[in-house]
Amino acid sequence: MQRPVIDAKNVDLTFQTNDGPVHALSGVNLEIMKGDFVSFIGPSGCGKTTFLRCIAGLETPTGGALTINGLTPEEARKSRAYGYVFQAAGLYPWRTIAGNIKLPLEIMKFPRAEMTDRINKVLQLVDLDGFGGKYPWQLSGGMQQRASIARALAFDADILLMDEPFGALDEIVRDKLNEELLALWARTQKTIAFVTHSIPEAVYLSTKIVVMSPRPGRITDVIDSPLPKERPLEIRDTPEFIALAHRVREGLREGHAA
Amino acid sequence: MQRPVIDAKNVDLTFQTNDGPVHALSGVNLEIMKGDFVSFIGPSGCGKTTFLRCIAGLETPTGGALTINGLTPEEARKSRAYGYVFQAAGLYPWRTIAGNIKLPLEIMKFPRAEMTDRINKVLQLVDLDGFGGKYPWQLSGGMQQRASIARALAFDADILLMDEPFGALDEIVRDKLNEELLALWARTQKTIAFVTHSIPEAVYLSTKIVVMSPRPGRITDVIDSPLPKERPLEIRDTPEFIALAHRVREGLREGHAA
Amino acid sequence: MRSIIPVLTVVAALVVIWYAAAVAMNSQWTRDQAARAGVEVSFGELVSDTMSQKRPLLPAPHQIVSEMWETTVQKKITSKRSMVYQGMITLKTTMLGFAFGIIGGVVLATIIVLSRVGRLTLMPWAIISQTIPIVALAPIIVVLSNAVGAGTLMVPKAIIASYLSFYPVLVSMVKGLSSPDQMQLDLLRTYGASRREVFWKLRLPSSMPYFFASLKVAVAAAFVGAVVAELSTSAIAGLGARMLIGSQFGEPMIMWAALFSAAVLAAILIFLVGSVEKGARHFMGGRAI
Amino acid sequence: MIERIGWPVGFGILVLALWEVGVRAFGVSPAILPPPSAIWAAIISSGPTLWGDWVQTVVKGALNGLWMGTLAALVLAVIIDRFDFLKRGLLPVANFFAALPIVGLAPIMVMWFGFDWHSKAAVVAVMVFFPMLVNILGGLAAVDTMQRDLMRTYGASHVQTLTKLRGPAALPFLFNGLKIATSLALIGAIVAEYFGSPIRGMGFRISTEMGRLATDMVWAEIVVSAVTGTALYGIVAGIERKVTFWHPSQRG
Amino acid sequence: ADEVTLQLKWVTQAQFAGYYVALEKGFYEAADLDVTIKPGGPDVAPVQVLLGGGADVMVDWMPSALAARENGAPVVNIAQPFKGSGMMLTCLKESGITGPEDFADKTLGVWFYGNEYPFLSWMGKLGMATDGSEGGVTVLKQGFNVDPLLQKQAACISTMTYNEYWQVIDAGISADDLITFKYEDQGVATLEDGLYVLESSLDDEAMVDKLARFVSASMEGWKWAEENPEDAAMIVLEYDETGAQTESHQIRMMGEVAKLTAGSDGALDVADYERTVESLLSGGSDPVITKEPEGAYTTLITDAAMK
Ligand SMILES: Nc1ncnc2c1ncn2[C@@H]1O[C@H](COP(=O)(O)OP(=O)(O)OP(=O)(O)O)[C@@H](O)[C@H]1O
Ligand SMILES: Nc1ncnc2c1ncn2[C@@H]1O[C@H](COP(=O)(O)OP(=O)(O)OP(=O)(O)O)[C@@H](O)[C@H]1O
Ligand SMILES: Cc1ncc(C[n+]2csc(CCO)c2C)c(N)n1
Ligand SMILES: [Mg+2]
Ligand SMILES: [Mg+2]
Repeated sequence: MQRPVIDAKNVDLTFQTNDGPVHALSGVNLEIMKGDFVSFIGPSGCGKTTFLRCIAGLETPTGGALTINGLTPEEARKSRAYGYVFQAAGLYPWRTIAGNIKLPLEIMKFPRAEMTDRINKVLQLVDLDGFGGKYPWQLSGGMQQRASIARALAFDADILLMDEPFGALDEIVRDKLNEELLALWARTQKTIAFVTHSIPEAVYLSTKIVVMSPRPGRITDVIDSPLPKERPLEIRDTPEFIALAHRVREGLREGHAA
Repeated sequence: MQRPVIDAKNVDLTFQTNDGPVHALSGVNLEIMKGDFVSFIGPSGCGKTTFLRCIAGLETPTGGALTINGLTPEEARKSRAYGYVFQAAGLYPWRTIAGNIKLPLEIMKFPRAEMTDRINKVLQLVDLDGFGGKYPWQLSGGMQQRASIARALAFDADILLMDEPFGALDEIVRDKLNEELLALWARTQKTIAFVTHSIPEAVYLSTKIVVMSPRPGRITDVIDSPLPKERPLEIRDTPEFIALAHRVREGLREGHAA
Repeated sequence: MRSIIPVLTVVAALVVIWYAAAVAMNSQWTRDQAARAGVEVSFGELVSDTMSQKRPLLPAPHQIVSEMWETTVQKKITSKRSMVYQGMITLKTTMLGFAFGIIGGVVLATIIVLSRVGRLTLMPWAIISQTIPIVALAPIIVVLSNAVGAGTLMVPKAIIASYLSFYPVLVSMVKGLSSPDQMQLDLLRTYGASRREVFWKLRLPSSMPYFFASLKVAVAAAFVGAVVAELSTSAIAGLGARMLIGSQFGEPMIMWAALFSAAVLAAILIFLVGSVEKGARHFMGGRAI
Repeated sequence: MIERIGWPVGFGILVLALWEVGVRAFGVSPAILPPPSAIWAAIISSGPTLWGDWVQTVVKGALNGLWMGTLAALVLAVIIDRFDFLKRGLLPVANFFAALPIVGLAPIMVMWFGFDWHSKAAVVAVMVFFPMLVNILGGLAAVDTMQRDLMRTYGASHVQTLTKLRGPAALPFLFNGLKIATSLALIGAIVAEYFGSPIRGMGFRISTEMGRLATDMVWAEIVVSAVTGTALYGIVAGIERKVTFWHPSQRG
Repeated sequence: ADEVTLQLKWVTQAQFAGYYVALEKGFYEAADLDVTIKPGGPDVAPVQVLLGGGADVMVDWMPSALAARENGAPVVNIAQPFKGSGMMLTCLKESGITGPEDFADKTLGVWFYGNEYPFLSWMGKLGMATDGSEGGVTVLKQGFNVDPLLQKQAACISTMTYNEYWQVIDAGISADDLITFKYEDQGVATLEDGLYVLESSLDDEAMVDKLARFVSASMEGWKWAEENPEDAAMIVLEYDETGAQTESHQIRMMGEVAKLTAGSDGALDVADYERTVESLLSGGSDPVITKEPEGAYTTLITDAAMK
């Protein structure tokens, strides 16, 4: 059998704050395989962001074991395993779009010629060719978000971590980006961990949906999606989709009541 | 036949900007009857906010006629016809919840005794009794949003204008507030104009859904909802609901493509 | 608390550097003196002499400390020789200038925010006002206050102090009074609120965090203004005057001690104003903003 | 644009007119307050003197001090920022020194560095050092966690984070500090001349001309100082607009 | 009692002992005067204070008073308690200076603010340029202390016999290591601390009477101070608001000042006045005053004061 790319065993994370300890994660067990598209959904404060940060080695669990391809998260980070996309696009306003995408390439010391290649490739990938010379504030929110995805894709990380990347966008733009993200994932076969607040989004995108619940932050349900890999937008009006969404909603509501 | 509360006839609004004129609204015709719950939906920049601001007399149309109960929007505003709820709760952090609700009452010079009465009444209405003495940041996002609705209700305006009031909340909290808003509307029989980005929200809440499209901002579809007035949350899994949502989505997609 | 050890380390390092510098900088004089007297000095004598000169280029820290000790703890605070007494005089000037500065800054900011013409006219001049060297204006302010009969030196000194302290208040208050966003302003418009109500109920309360944040800068500026005023206009009393007299009468220790007392006083002032700011924040709804 | 120039200039002219008329109407002695016309006459007739003073005070004293103080603050800020221990230890100490009324150092600096422009530059350097340090450190800390975490996910080194993220992000703060520093520099250079100077310089002129009651000349120097200060401010603001064009405050 | 405000030229020190003594010992009170003494400072031009109405009488040096007069400030000398001049140039012997001719190419510290005029006229007489050119002297505007000499930034600095000279000595440089040039000896002495009022004060008879009483009481103070230098110094110390002055220094200053006031009964010696004017008029290329002043002094007050 295949080894999981991300392997969390009984992960705990407790923050020490002035008001006492906050149990952001408690007993989290999860295996994510290569090529999985995993969505995390749950009420605010249930630890979705925290778990993603643990995977990326930005936060260190206080208990349990977390390995990425058998490495520690820090080691994986140093070996450029991650592309991280944050909720806000977080582009640097003093760099053009191309300059923003170039940033990780500079840091990772790619050869100059390759940089231009890669930038053009990912700009095309996210449908932004021609916008490389613009500054972030000259683009709409949706375009900025695509640029930030391009930035995360530019250096070909194996694992894409996305923390509510489309939270700030309107539904139509979101639908479009969802479609494109699926296509991209199909093409590149990356492993994606994706945080969202939207049930349809989670159901539409994922091969695996992780429902979380707060106080303490934990996983309450892991749903493997029966939907086919090929997903036109219309799939959202099918009974399978609606049933799946219903199950997620119920799981969420329980978490909220708790 | 009944006279419309809000009556827009061929309303135009053009902003003069440095980059030339922006046609935020163009030839908008709409009649809203007393007790209607009207949702506005459409891609970013299609003029939803602008139209709401015109109704409230915060913006003056550059063409066409807009009357509120036969008055101009300015006159209607002076006669306290509007309760306006913004996307962010926008509570004043230096006032308690009760103090925030008192604000419009102070400005409208209600008698002191009546103020306390009204504050208690609306706090109860939005299920926040006991929280009057708290400061905004001591409340969760959902509670803050309810407080801001209470503030808009306190002086008993006939027309409630709500501009993406739940945009910043997570889905579960949003569901809950949607339910409560419907109940409130049923109880008070106010006329409500409601801007949203969420198709399910628009379909779930409204008696009338207005689909808009940008460049120039205009109305592309007005859908009268066949759903009954009584709407449990589960209604969202019914075929009528899904069909309606589908129609709205199609309308939206056209607007986006344009 | 976390920073106690690093601070102590840094202070200790500074003291060591200071001593070394004192030896290096003061030794020239010692050697010159020896040459004038035609004697040789050993290294030990050199070092001990550089630590105890009457007019050192750079006094050793313990010399300053002992001078400060003598003039604060060992003198009655009612004595003119007490640094505490002189400090109180400077403090009074500072507080008066601070008060003038706050009033001036707030009033000007209000005009600037409420009127477009006010903003266009006054703001550039407020910036220009800060490029005028206050020392050049000091005698004019003294003479003019004399001429209008506000003869006590306290008033012109306070005016000089306020000239420096009004500016940070002005800048922050302009920011603060214009900090309400369109949405907050529109909310009040939907209530049909008047401009006056918008000012009292929205602009003024929104500006408070900015106001309190500016106070620390303003009080420091007022203090500098007070010292400069004392240094240049009167030489009668206060820490600034003491620095001048120390310098003029070849008593650099007095000057150094006055300088350090001034720093201590400034630190206290900033701490106090910081506490006021904290208290005010609490009163305004605590954690907000 | 016309309004943005017209109103302040109009206001200035109004004040000057009132001043001229007031001084004449009340018969104020020119030894106390000269009329603007006399100040203008002094500016016209003393061009070479004013120029010499300007070079001495602004070019040699203020500008030299300004770049030295700024550079020192920049270097120290980057060092302090690297070592958390230093940051925690040095910052409170720096704040204490920042509270010192630096002008009090002027006589000491004259004693150390001589009466020519070196001592003036030293006073200026010390005066601008602390506001610059505080601003730069504030700027370096101003990046949000998300941006910093982004760099961490790239496995970026400290230097890379500094040059690619925190440096650019600190620029608006740096310029803010520079705006304060330019006016401090002028004032510092002028004040320091009161404590010993060669026989030229704006501070020298102001104090000696005041002594011989040539107040028109004093005001001429004040005008030069204000114009210089405003121009420096304008230059800094202009460079800021060019360099931090991306900052929301510059996009208007 | 009639009110009189006196503006000093500099900070409270024994240089002004006579006035403080008259105040402390009740000489003013006895003359039915209520006197306020305002100390000066680096930024205070006494003439300006007078013009602004902040004082009735000022202590000033004649060169700056005459210069102010030529600049349109109508000040008049009404009394001259200082007969002699205490100004001198103090040089380090090690700089190689033995006489005025050695000043060439040296740096000399000079007080400005009205005190530079006698120096400039001296250099004019010596034919030395003061603009720093070859063969001339480099002038340094001396601050408030004697550091330039101690730090060897200047070969010579301006000192007063009663003040700065002793600071140099106190700093540890022995008199043998110094060489001094008194302005008196160089024939460029000008009249120092005199009492001046605005012309308009003299038009008012009551004012004239008041001033006469003031001058007479002040001179009484000066004579007392000359006889009791130690007590006078203690009185000065009493009035020093900064509390930074030292006893020994003030006593010594009083002793030196007494030598300068000794020859004066308050009345201006017209010969001294003319010598001062001549010296100022002859100030080389840039004379301090350009024409013979008129009405710059009056003996009206001292005549009345001495009955
Ligand atoms: N650095 C920190 N220090 C202390 N507590 C923290 C910290 N980061 C997060 N927390 C707490 O940990 C819990 C989980 O936070 P997390 O941000 O992971 O939630 P989330 O599921 O991402 O919520 P949201 O949907 O609002 O983004 C919360 O209670 C939060 O307050
Ligand atoms: N004050 C203004 N000046 C110039 N243009 C404006 C102004 N306000 C709005 N616009 C423009 O008018 C158009 C409609 O804006 P509006 O805010 O009404 O859109 P919206 O439908 O509310 O969008 P969103 O969903 O993003 O809130 C946009 O193109 C916007 O840029
Ligand atoms: C700028 C300036 N520098 C020095 C003096 C010095 N001064 C004036 S009177 C006097 C007498 C003896 O101390 C002295 C030293 C001054 N007045 N103004
Ligand atoms: Mg999160
Ligand atoms: Mg909108």
